[in-house]
Amino acid sequence: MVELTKQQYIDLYYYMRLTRSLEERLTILFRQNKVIGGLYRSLGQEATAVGTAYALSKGDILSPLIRDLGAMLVRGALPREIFMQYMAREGGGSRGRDLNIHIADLERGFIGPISHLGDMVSVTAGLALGARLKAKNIVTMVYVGDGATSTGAFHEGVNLIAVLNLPTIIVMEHNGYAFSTPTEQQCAVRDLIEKAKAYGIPGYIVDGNDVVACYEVARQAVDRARQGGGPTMIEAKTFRMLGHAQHDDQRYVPKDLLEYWKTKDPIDNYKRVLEQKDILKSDELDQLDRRIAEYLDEELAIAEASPFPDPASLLEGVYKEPIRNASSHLP
Amino acid sequence: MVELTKQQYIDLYYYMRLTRSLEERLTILFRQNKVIGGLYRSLGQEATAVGTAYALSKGDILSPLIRDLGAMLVRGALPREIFMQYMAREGGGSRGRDLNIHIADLERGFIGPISHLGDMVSVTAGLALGARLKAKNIVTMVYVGDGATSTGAFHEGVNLIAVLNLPTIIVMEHNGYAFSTPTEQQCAVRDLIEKAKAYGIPGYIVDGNDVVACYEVARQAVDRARQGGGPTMIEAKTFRMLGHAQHDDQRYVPKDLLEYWKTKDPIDNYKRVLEQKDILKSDELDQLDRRIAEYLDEELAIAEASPFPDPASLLEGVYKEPIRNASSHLP
Amino acid sequence: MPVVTYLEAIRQALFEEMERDPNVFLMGEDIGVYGGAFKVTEGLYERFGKDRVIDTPISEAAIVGAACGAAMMGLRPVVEMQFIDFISCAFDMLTNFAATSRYRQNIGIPIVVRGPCGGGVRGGPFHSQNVESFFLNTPGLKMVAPATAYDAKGLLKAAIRDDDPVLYFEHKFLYRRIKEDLPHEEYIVPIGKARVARQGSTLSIITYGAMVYTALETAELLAKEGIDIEVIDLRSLLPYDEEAVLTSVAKTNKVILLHEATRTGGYAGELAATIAEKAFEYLDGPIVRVTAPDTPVPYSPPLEDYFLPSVEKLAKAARRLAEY
Amino acid sequence: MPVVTYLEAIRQALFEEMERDPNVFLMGEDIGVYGGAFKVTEGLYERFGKDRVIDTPISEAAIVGAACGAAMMGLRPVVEMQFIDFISCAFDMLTNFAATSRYRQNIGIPIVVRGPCGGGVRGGPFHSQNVESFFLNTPGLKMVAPATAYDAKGLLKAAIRDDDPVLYFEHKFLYRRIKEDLPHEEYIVPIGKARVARQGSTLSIITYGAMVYTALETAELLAKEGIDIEVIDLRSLLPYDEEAVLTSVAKTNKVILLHEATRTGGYAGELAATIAEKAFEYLDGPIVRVTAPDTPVPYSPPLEDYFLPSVEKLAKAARRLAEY
Ligand SMILES: Cc1ncc(C[n+]2csc(CCOP(=O)(O)OP(=O)(O)O)c2C)c(N)n1
Ligand SMILES: Cc1ncc(C[n+]2csc(CCOP(=O)(O)OP(=O)(O)O)c2C)c(N)n1
Ligand SMILES: [Mg+2]
Ligand SMILES: [Mg+2]
Repeated sequence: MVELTKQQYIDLYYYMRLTRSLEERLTILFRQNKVIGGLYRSLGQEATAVGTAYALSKGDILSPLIRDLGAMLVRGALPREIFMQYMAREGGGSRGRDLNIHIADLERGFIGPISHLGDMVSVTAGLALGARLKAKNIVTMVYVGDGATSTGAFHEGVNLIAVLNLPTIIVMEHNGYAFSTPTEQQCAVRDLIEKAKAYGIPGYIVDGNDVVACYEVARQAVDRARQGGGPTMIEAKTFRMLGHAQHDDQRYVPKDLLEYWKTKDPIDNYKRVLEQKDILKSDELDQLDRRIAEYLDEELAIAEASPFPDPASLLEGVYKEPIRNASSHLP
Repeated sequence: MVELTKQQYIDLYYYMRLTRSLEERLTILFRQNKVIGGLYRSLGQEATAVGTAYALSKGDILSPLIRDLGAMLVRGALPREIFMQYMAREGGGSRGRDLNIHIADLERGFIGPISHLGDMVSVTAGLALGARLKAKNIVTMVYVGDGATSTGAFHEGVNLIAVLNLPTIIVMEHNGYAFSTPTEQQCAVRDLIEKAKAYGIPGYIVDGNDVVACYEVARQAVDRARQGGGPTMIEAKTFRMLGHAQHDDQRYVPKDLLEYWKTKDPIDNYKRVLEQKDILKSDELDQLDRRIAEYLDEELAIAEASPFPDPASLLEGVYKEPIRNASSHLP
Repeated sequence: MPVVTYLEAIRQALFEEMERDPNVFLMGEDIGVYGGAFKVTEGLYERFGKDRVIDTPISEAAIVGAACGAAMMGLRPVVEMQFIDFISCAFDMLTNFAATSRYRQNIGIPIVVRGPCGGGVRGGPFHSQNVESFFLNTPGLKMVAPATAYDAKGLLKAAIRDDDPVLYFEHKFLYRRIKEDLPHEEYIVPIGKARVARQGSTLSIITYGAMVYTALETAELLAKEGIDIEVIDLRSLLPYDEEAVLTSVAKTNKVILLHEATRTGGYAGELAATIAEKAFEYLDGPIVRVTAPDTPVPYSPPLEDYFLPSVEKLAKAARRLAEY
Repeated sequence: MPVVTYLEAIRQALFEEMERDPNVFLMGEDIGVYGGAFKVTEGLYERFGKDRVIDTPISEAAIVGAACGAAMMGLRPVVEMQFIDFISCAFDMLTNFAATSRYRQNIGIPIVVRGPCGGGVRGGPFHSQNVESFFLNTPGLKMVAPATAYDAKGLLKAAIRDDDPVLYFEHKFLYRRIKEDLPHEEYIVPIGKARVARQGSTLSIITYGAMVYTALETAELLAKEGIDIEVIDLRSLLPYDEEAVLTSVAKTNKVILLHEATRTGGYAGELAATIAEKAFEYLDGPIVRVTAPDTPVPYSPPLEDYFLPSVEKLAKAARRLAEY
């Protein structure tokens, strides 16, 4: 069992709270038409993203899924970057070229996924393989949803990870649905972790709403990987408390399921843990929440002040050296 | 347990012997430069193809792998068709357009695979789905090698079969190698049947060199599928006794492995079974072999007499109705 | 005649074809209970049930593969890609299995693969693609790209009844922006026939999909300047109506090829080659391409607006060509 | 200067680049112990060991994906497709991940994906393809297709050193048929530069890969008839040497675009569009395409021989154009 320091306990709360508050701001911005395109919430799943990512060390790299904003924040992504991404500004990591949390910083340890589900599994494997060839001892982590486990890309990637015995952790976020499709229609196993058996990879189920449990199972996997013990698959059982994106009222989700999972809210429950363990008192928590709110105010102000990208930059960066005539049709 | 009639016992021998003898002829034709392109032998694996295919009934459909000539013969493919295919003649099922055993006849119950491994799994699933929608009670069977189980196409196909609970049998031919790659480098499980767990499909291992065992396990799967019990995965443990294709001397295969598997030759062993069970005596077996040899002589003569396709037919059959101008560049 | 959106026209075609032929059925992600990401299949699950409106796992290759298998058994599967961008995951299955089956083994594959294509909705690089060029070099496939509600309905019916695999590209920007009166009677728009969207004499713009509207708007604008533009809406991309293209070029002697997809390797190349070979005598000026530039589809509005071919850019090219 | 086959030239490039740069490594099916289906990588496993010559499972998408990841860490992966036909299984990974990474997230993906392409060896529909057009509409990718042993070596070195993803098409018909003296000294053939394979004045044939030899043979044949053909070997397909193409057209005023891939949607379209737009003034005759017809690549010798562009067909087209 891994022992957490008081600061670590607080960190876990901080990142979950930061994630949720940031997403709440994004929802407001969405209603104000300032968020451009879709908005994907991780409400109810914050513990999975935060707990698992928190197990990584400097140098390690992760590839998030749409609902892993929390993991990005743990790795050091700034709220302003996220705001700017969602508002399609120049200052977002992709300079307005890509959306969502599709941004990368190898220094801080995250890469930007593409939308095509499953593809990042082998890419993340390649990061680990590349590091190994460079004699760097890092661990990589990739997130996939229950839906993404149906893709061929997932299968090929996990199998390659297993065969090459790479230090890569595959976190399966089992949140009940893939868009409108319940897991029963996605695959014929109840526990996604059954899939680990097909690859000969050790697999663990964890309560995805318990941030400390998520941290612990991930930490053990990370430690083993770092020691050469190879990959681990983790199934985090959690639930998507809002629709697939903002426009989806998820009427297809039985009400009692939502009721049940509401009682398991990862932040509410973790607050109780912190109070019980005497780590933070109720008013200290409130204080922290207020600090986060102020921080987000500042970050949002910075983001809102940042410009949209200049169309003149459109052609930049397709290749290292521009290809001649690529622009010849522009006015 | 399924009970075999005497005729069925003999059939199984006949098809294995026919397969091997036909391939031996093809090898000679290959050396004579009459076989065009590659030649893939199933030496040592005849029991798997024959035994499993023999479990199907009229109306059922299978999709073979390169080494499942035996399955095709069981379904009624004629040696002349195979000869003509390998010699690129007009009379081969593909009219010289495709090679190998890539021919189809839905009446007799086989379809022509494409080379891209894994793809036929979902196609075979679709046959079963289509039949179900037409209220036809048929079973479909698809063959994949150990190597093909690494493909994304395999994974997506098997998962779909499981979710739709289709009457489809997936036969995994574990023959030790995929081209030069041993199974240990293909995946990190020793028994391919571990993969069945990932899909929630019942899985069975069978001695792929024991034709009766192959028949029995397949027959049970077929019966269950026909009764609405859904798919089954079967792992047939066998061994590829020759190289990947004619040009491959498989020097990468340890000699003692080959020695070991030679003692498990499916035809030699089955002969002993037939004699022990008093189904056929040694001289009757010899007589049958001679009949097969004569039959192949006749079939080969027919095949050799058949013409190469007429180049004028090149453009035919790309679409139901020819597209205008497709030919405009021809002389 | 009731006013019907482009999206509703697609749904009507699906509905009517499913009513007409019990062999028509649908497969795709979230098309059943949810009615599809864009609600194109809304109501069909309720009407036709779960056997004919099948919600699938996220497996584009397997969905297309299974559709091929079902088609071999005599069915007429219509597959939805949630966004056409995800068709790249089924690229192998389409180009290698679906496209070759008739040629190799004399079994036709009457499937339709449809999905929302195109930009203008801030979808970014993976929800805005135009994929026609990926498939243009694969004999055995057909492709259509309707611009009007009328054609959306008529071409989808033709695609479903076609005995070969058809990729059907519906432009998501048009879904709810285009409305039309549609006939009460049943009709079909044959695959392979273009439409003269506007008669003109100065030069021809050959295009398809959402760009038809850009071309028409430009034509109206330039009409005031005395430039009389003919607009050809191809409707079908593979096969395409060579005769209509050559006839228009023979009439106007000048041609602009317009598409939303990026320039290099875009659809215009095929048209240019055909025109430069078969209508060379008629050409009174260079064949001009107006397309998106060679970048992924960018997300941010100023970038995407600059990326997409606009009336302004097209008008500039047309003025220059008219003067040539 | 030692005589070296096209195949051996490829191996030399791999060997020398692996010697030069420890970041270069290989991944693919059966490339290690076995040395590759065509023995291109023979001996490299023994020399560089299993960490730098990695035998992989049969998973083209994952191989390319892993190569991308390794490239992000500073490595220079060279991936082999056992036959280039199997690249369709990695289509999504190449067009969506590899091609967009630099643009989206400012991380370049210096990978090379190489493999045997082309027909003439009775490989049938799935072992004979030419796949360049599949990728031509995807900004972010590069493509090369050497015709000579010299270029095979020099272009592979350039591809490995390039900071963007490069698809490298080696023509299997040339593997052991083409032999050349190669310089002892190290050299590079830059990506994007064409080669005038033969000077001429009557007309230009623009081509690449194995068809370069068909063009040269035709030129020799027709030289006796007074038809003086210029042959441009593109070498690089994306980007391609627009200047060389336009210069040749400006010189001869007539052009044939020749490729082994099928006609509709083939590479010639891109060239035709560029020429018809930028060299229109120079054209004294239609732009002629000579290509394979629109069918899958057939297996049987009489069919394949008729399918592939031949000296006979090319000569016929050239005579007609010369007379125009
Ligand atoms: C290959 C592919 N097909 C379809 C989609 C469209 N799509 C985006 S998210 C999604 C559902 C994903 O579900 P899951 O993997 O469970 O993740 P969750 O949204 O539940 O976190 C789908 C179908 C996609 N992005 N990629
Ligand atoms: C997608 C794909 N990649 C690569 C190949 C090339 N290839 C043909 S057969 C083969 C090995 C197949 O091994 P396995 O599946 O075990 O079947 P076996 O030959 O052992 O019967 C390979 C790699 C292919 N046909 N398809
Ligand atoms: Mg989910
Ligand atoms: Mg094998």
